[in-house]
Amino acid sequence: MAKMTMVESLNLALRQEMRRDDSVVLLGQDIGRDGGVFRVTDGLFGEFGEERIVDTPLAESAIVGMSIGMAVYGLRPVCEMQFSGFAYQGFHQLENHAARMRWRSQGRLSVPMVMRAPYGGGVRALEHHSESREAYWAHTPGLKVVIPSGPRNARALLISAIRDPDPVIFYEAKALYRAFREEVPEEEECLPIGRANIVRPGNALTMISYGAMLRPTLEAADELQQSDGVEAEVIDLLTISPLDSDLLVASVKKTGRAVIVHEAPQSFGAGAEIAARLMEGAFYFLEAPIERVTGFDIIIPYFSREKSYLPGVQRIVAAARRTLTI
Amino acid sequence: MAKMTMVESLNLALRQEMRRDDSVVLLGQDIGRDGGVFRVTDGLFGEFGEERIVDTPLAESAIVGMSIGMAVYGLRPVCEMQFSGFAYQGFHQLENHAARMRWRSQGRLSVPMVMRAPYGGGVRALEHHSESREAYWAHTPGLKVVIPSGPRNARALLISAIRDPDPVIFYEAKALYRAFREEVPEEEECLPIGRANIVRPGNALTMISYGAMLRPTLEAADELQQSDGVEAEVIDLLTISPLDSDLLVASVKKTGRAVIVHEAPQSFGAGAEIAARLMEGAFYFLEAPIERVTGFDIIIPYFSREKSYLPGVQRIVAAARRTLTI
Amino acid sequence: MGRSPIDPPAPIDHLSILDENGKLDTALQPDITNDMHLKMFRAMLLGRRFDEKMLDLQRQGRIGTFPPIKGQEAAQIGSVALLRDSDWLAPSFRETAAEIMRGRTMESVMLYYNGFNEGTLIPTGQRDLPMSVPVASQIIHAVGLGWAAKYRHTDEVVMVFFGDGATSEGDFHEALNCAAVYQTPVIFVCQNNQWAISIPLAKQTHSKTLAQKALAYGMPGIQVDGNDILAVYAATAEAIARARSGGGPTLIECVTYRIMMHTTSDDPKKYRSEEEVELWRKKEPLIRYRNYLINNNILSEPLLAQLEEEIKEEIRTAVDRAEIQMKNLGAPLDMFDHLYAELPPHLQLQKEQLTKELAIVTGEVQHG
Amino acid sequence: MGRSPIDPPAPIDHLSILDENGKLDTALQPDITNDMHLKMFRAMLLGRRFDEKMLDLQRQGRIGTFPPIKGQEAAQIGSVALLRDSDWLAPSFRETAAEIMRGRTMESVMLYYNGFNEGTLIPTGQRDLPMSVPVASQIIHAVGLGWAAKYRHTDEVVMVFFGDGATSEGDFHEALNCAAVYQTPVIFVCQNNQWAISIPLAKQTHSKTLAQKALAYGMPGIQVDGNDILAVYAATAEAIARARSGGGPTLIECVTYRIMMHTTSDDPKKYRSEEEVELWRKKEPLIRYRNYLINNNILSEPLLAQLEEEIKEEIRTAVDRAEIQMKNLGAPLDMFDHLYAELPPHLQLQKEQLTKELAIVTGEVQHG
Ligand SMILES: Cc1ncc(C[n+]2csc(CCOP(=O)(O)OP(=O)(O)O)c2C)c(N)n1
Ligand SMILES: Cc1ncc(C[n+]2csc(CCOP(=O)(O)OP(=O)(O)O)c2C)c(N)n1
Ligand SMILES: [Mg+2]
Ligand SMILES: [Mg+2]
Repeated sequence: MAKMTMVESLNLALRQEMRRDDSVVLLGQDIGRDGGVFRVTDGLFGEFGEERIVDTPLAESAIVGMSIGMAVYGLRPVCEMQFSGFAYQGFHQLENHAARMRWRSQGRLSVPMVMRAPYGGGVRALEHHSESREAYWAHTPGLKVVIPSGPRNARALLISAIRDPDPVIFYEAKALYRAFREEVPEEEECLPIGRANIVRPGNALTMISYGAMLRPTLEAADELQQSDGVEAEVIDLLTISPLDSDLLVASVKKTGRAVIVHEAPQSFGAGAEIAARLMEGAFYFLEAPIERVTGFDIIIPYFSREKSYLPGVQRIVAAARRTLTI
Repeated sequence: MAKMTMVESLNLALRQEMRRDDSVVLLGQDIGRDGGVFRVTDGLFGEFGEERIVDTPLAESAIVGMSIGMAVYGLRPVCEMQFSGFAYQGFHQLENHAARMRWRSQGRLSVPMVMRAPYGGGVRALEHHSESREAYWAHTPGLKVVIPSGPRNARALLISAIRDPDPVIFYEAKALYRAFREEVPEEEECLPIGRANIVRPGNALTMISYGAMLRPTLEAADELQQSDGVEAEVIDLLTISPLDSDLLVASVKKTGRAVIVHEAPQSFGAGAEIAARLMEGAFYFLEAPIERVTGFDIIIPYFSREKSYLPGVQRIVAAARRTLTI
Repeated sequence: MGRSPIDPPAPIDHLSILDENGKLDTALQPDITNDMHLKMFRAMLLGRRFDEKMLDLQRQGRIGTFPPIKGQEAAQIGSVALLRDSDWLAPSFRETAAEIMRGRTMESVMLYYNGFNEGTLIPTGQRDLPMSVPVASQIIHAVGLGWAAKYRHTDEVVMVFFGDGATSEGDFHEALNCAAVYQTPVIFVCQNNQWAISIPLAKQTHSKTLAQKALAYGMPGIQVDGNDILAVYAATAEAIARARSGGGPTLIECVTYRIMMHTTSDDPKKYRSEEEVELWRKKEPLIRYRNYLINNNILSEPLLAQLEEEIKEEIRTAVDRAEIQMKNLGAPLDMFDHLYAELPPHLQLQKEQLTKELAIVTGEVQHG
Repeated sequence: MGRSPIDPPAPIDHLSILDENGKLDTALQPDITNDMHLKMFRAMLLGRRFDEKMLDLQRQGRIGTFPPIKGQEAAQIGSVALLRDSDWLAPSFRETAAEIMRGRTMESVMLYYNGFNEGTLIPTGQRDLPMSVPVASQIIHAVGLGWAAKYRHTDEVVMVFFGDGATSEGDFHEALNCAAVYQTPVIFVCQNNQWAISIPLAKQTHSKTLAQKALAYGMPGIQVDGNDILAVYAATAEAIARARSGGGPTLIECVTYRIMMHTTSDDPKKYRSEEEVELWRKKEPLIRYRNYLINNNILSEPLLAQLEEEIKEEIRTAVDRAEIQMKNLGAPLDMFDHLYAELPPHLQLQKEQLTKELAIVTGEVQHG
């Protein structure tokens, strides 16, 4: 067991999978000698060489499209988008092909690829470097969307994503890369894709979040306990698509109240689908409107203002209190 | 007043706007001599010439990106994506620039462009020609998303879209192009973007739809009236983003029940946002879970199976009855 | 210092061996066995006759919209002829003849154009991608396949087809650039049929040839008479040999012509002249090749007649089989299959929901 | 018939007028007024000194991450020098010197790199696009601007900057292809600084030059010593003249070098050698130009000293002004402005919501 940052645990997952299986190859911009702009692939070039750690030209559609070809051939490419905000150049490759190859070929060909991409705000990054648009991929049939919330589950989920038979969009919150360390076992550890996780049991209300927003959500839960004496159940989604509806619905049937927290713009975001599922599955148990604490429906502002854009503990607590005082 | 198909009324809107304002130019694939694969621009090449009806190379990113440049310069480009399923090649241009230019330049530059795109199923079209992914654009701050439901409002909304100071995604249901004719006044007519429309008043439940799905929804409302004696209120969204929440919420406060109908995949689709808004705005008036009757979370199958994919009258009626029998 | 031209990149050749008047450049004539000649001719003939049959069926409403290939048989067959089963093919949507020569059944083609997902089923082991509708998008897949073939130290090559219009897409550029950077064994075969629906080549690009676009990538490029199967064969043979031996990718521009409409829902009269089409009809590849084979005693009139008979029969049985097959296909619930390796819970629910609805209201689902 | 090279496209020249040793090709020397010389030199010097100042500020934590331009001053100033106010500029993210010469204030630059949206404010009437971060995406906007300028029958031209890495993006390809098809008045200026973060040119493309990529579009292309302002000026003058007179677009490759890190959060030692950087330091453009001006009695040591003084002062006041400005900026509610011409209802609600929250809990919002 070593204490690792998320950058280190992701690096461990990649290293172990590459040692285990030579069909795993990495491609992306500056992932080689440079080790990636966030150092997630640091040292891998040294161990595996340019044969398997492939620096690419500056072409996102090619990175995704080549990954599709590699995957169809039988490799397990893990491509990196330098920032999720630059993945749209490859949008058509993901929607037209990665998501459809198995279906189009009637199950004979498949695309077991992973697209890793740093997403989200909070690190004073430049423009286009802080967006959170996981809903684009979640609304795309044929893709899976995974978003870890810390070093340990990031490592376990990345391994599962690499072994998954279908294309997985793997969003990594930049704000978590070096935010804290966690014990990460040396021996292999997987987490099932499609399963959410109750990280804090409670009965008063259900708080649902993922990625970088899980921590302010947990802080909010603590504050609610201390100052209001209420026990909030906090659920870490981990997989955005397919959604673990059963777990969410079960929790809300118990608590009758829900707050959903994400940093993506609110409208047509993941929170809308979660709210709709809860409403469909737990309607008769709901005692208050489901609250969505999210980014506003604007572009995340340049970093001097980003903190006011991102959901903070106080906004979450306030929303929770609104649902509780009903 | 002439009876027109939607193809004809869209053509009329383009023709009239181009006559009125020489800053209106059209660009896209095969929109010139060919008149567009659906003939929406038929005859315009003859009247306005290749100076203003611009056939483009086969390059969607360029079509959107050039439109951005033209619009910043002061023109009002209306570009056509031959099918909405091929708009993703220009996704980054829309997200990174069209949606942000005004905001980035602090209001000094703007992109008054319209991106027209045929969408949706039901016309036995080839692969990639029948998708309905309006939620991608609706989740993109800075864009507006408009979807007409018939010849008359299509014409009026397209004129508003062309005159709108901001970029508008204008989705045209292929299934409506020639489905029926409507009286369309020769004299100019506009409809405000951002306003939904009650097309059938009622008190028993609220049915919300848009585009090609409005008609089965209306048929379902009729059947409910005839066979169940129930008066459903049917709302035609017309604009997907920004959503006319007030109208929707007011209706559901009155009826207490809602069914949302669209052909896009259900999860993370427009119906989720509508349901969430209703839940937030009319929670205490809801007497039954909001029903979503939508496309399934798969790729719309090739045309031999598409009818079973698309919401039909019976599925809508069944959903309505579920909400009513509670 | 000063102003001087950079060392000019490798020249771009134009290759023509058997011209429209049957004149032959014997020196350049590739050596092809008679078996191979007949194999290729038969594939071209089958492609032509099947295309004609499809058009009939479409006119009779027995098949949906489809893109005819007439006139492009040489550009398709001459290039795939040398591929091995262990090689890969990434077709666009207009290489039906090539796909059939690679092993795709005519039934599969008919299923596809009748809107059955079964029409893109790729038999296990078959190293072809399903035809690609989004223009140019498949070009990049070929580079990924080629990269993988090289990574596995095989001598497999990948061939990808695309049209003249496709060269305007960003994907064309990114693919060729990456292929050259990684020196992947990919043969980029451009079917330059002069038109992208209603857009003529001159409005598609300002460059005199498409082959010269190879210069942007430091890649060998060649322009061939795409209606001259000997030229197509020779150029492809050269490119394949180079790719197999680690020499990297090649761009081949086959100059041909789309004699028919873009698809059966297109009307070319709106944008091009009959004269132009007539001009190209004279250059069409099938007769040119037939005459060559007859003059060289590889083909005889009786053998030709026999081939026509066989092919007619093959097509007839294929049509029958397809139409029988289709009667038993199209069960709505099948549409949930194959999206994911395992059906996730929300899709199981949706499938059950549809199952119920079908049970209740079969009526409306059928007359869809 | 036969195999023969297609008529070779126009040659791609390399242009160098004033080399790193100060050797001058007098014949090619463009005629430039002394005023213009001093204007350009001042702009280069300001660009250099401001860059150095930004680095200090960044190291002191008074500014966020930014991309230094050191070494690319000639490639930037030599090209924009001839633009008129009525012409358009579409910069990438590393043309700060050029943007300042076009009229962007240093304050605006500092605001931007301190995370203030006000940093991309474009003064009304200023015909510059805000710098573009998504690589290559701005290249297409230039084509649209040029198309519009032509549509309006003006003689305006558009200049767009992008890097060597940008040439690998599909947008580069689509933009140049469309510009050539429509013969729009666009000057494509590639700042080939040899590196795209850690990717050297050789891994970016297999073509010997970037200029030759013009051949793919039937467009004139030229490669110039980008550290030789005379060469950059001469090539741009030629391209601008052609564009103004309806002669269409040109691709100019400026061969220069990124002497500093990609951005202040990058560490070049991970991927390139000191020797390489040293080699290029010797070729850097500022001293080369200074010596030329002094040898030609256009610049004198005292005048140089005076310029340095003025510029130092300008920068100091700009920094002060920016830092004062920033104290009064950053009100959270401003972030709702300018997304749409009119704030739609749902955003009005969200703005009100935030207003309330700010009123209640100013605490947590501030220590953000
Ligand atoms: C990305 C994309 N854009 C637009 C279309 C619509 N479309 C289908 S075929 C075609 C023309 C293709 O021309 P070309 O590449 O020359 O191939 P050809 O049809 O001539 O064989 C177009 C525009 C598409 N299928 N994909
Ligand atoms: C579409 C896109 N992909 C990736 C990035 C991340 N990125 C920023 S700059 C850069 C390298 C750009 O290289 P080049 O075009 O040569 O310009 P330079 O930085 O050398 O000036 C990359 C990969 C981006 N900004 N946009
Ligand atoms: Mg073509
Ligand atoms: Mg560079």
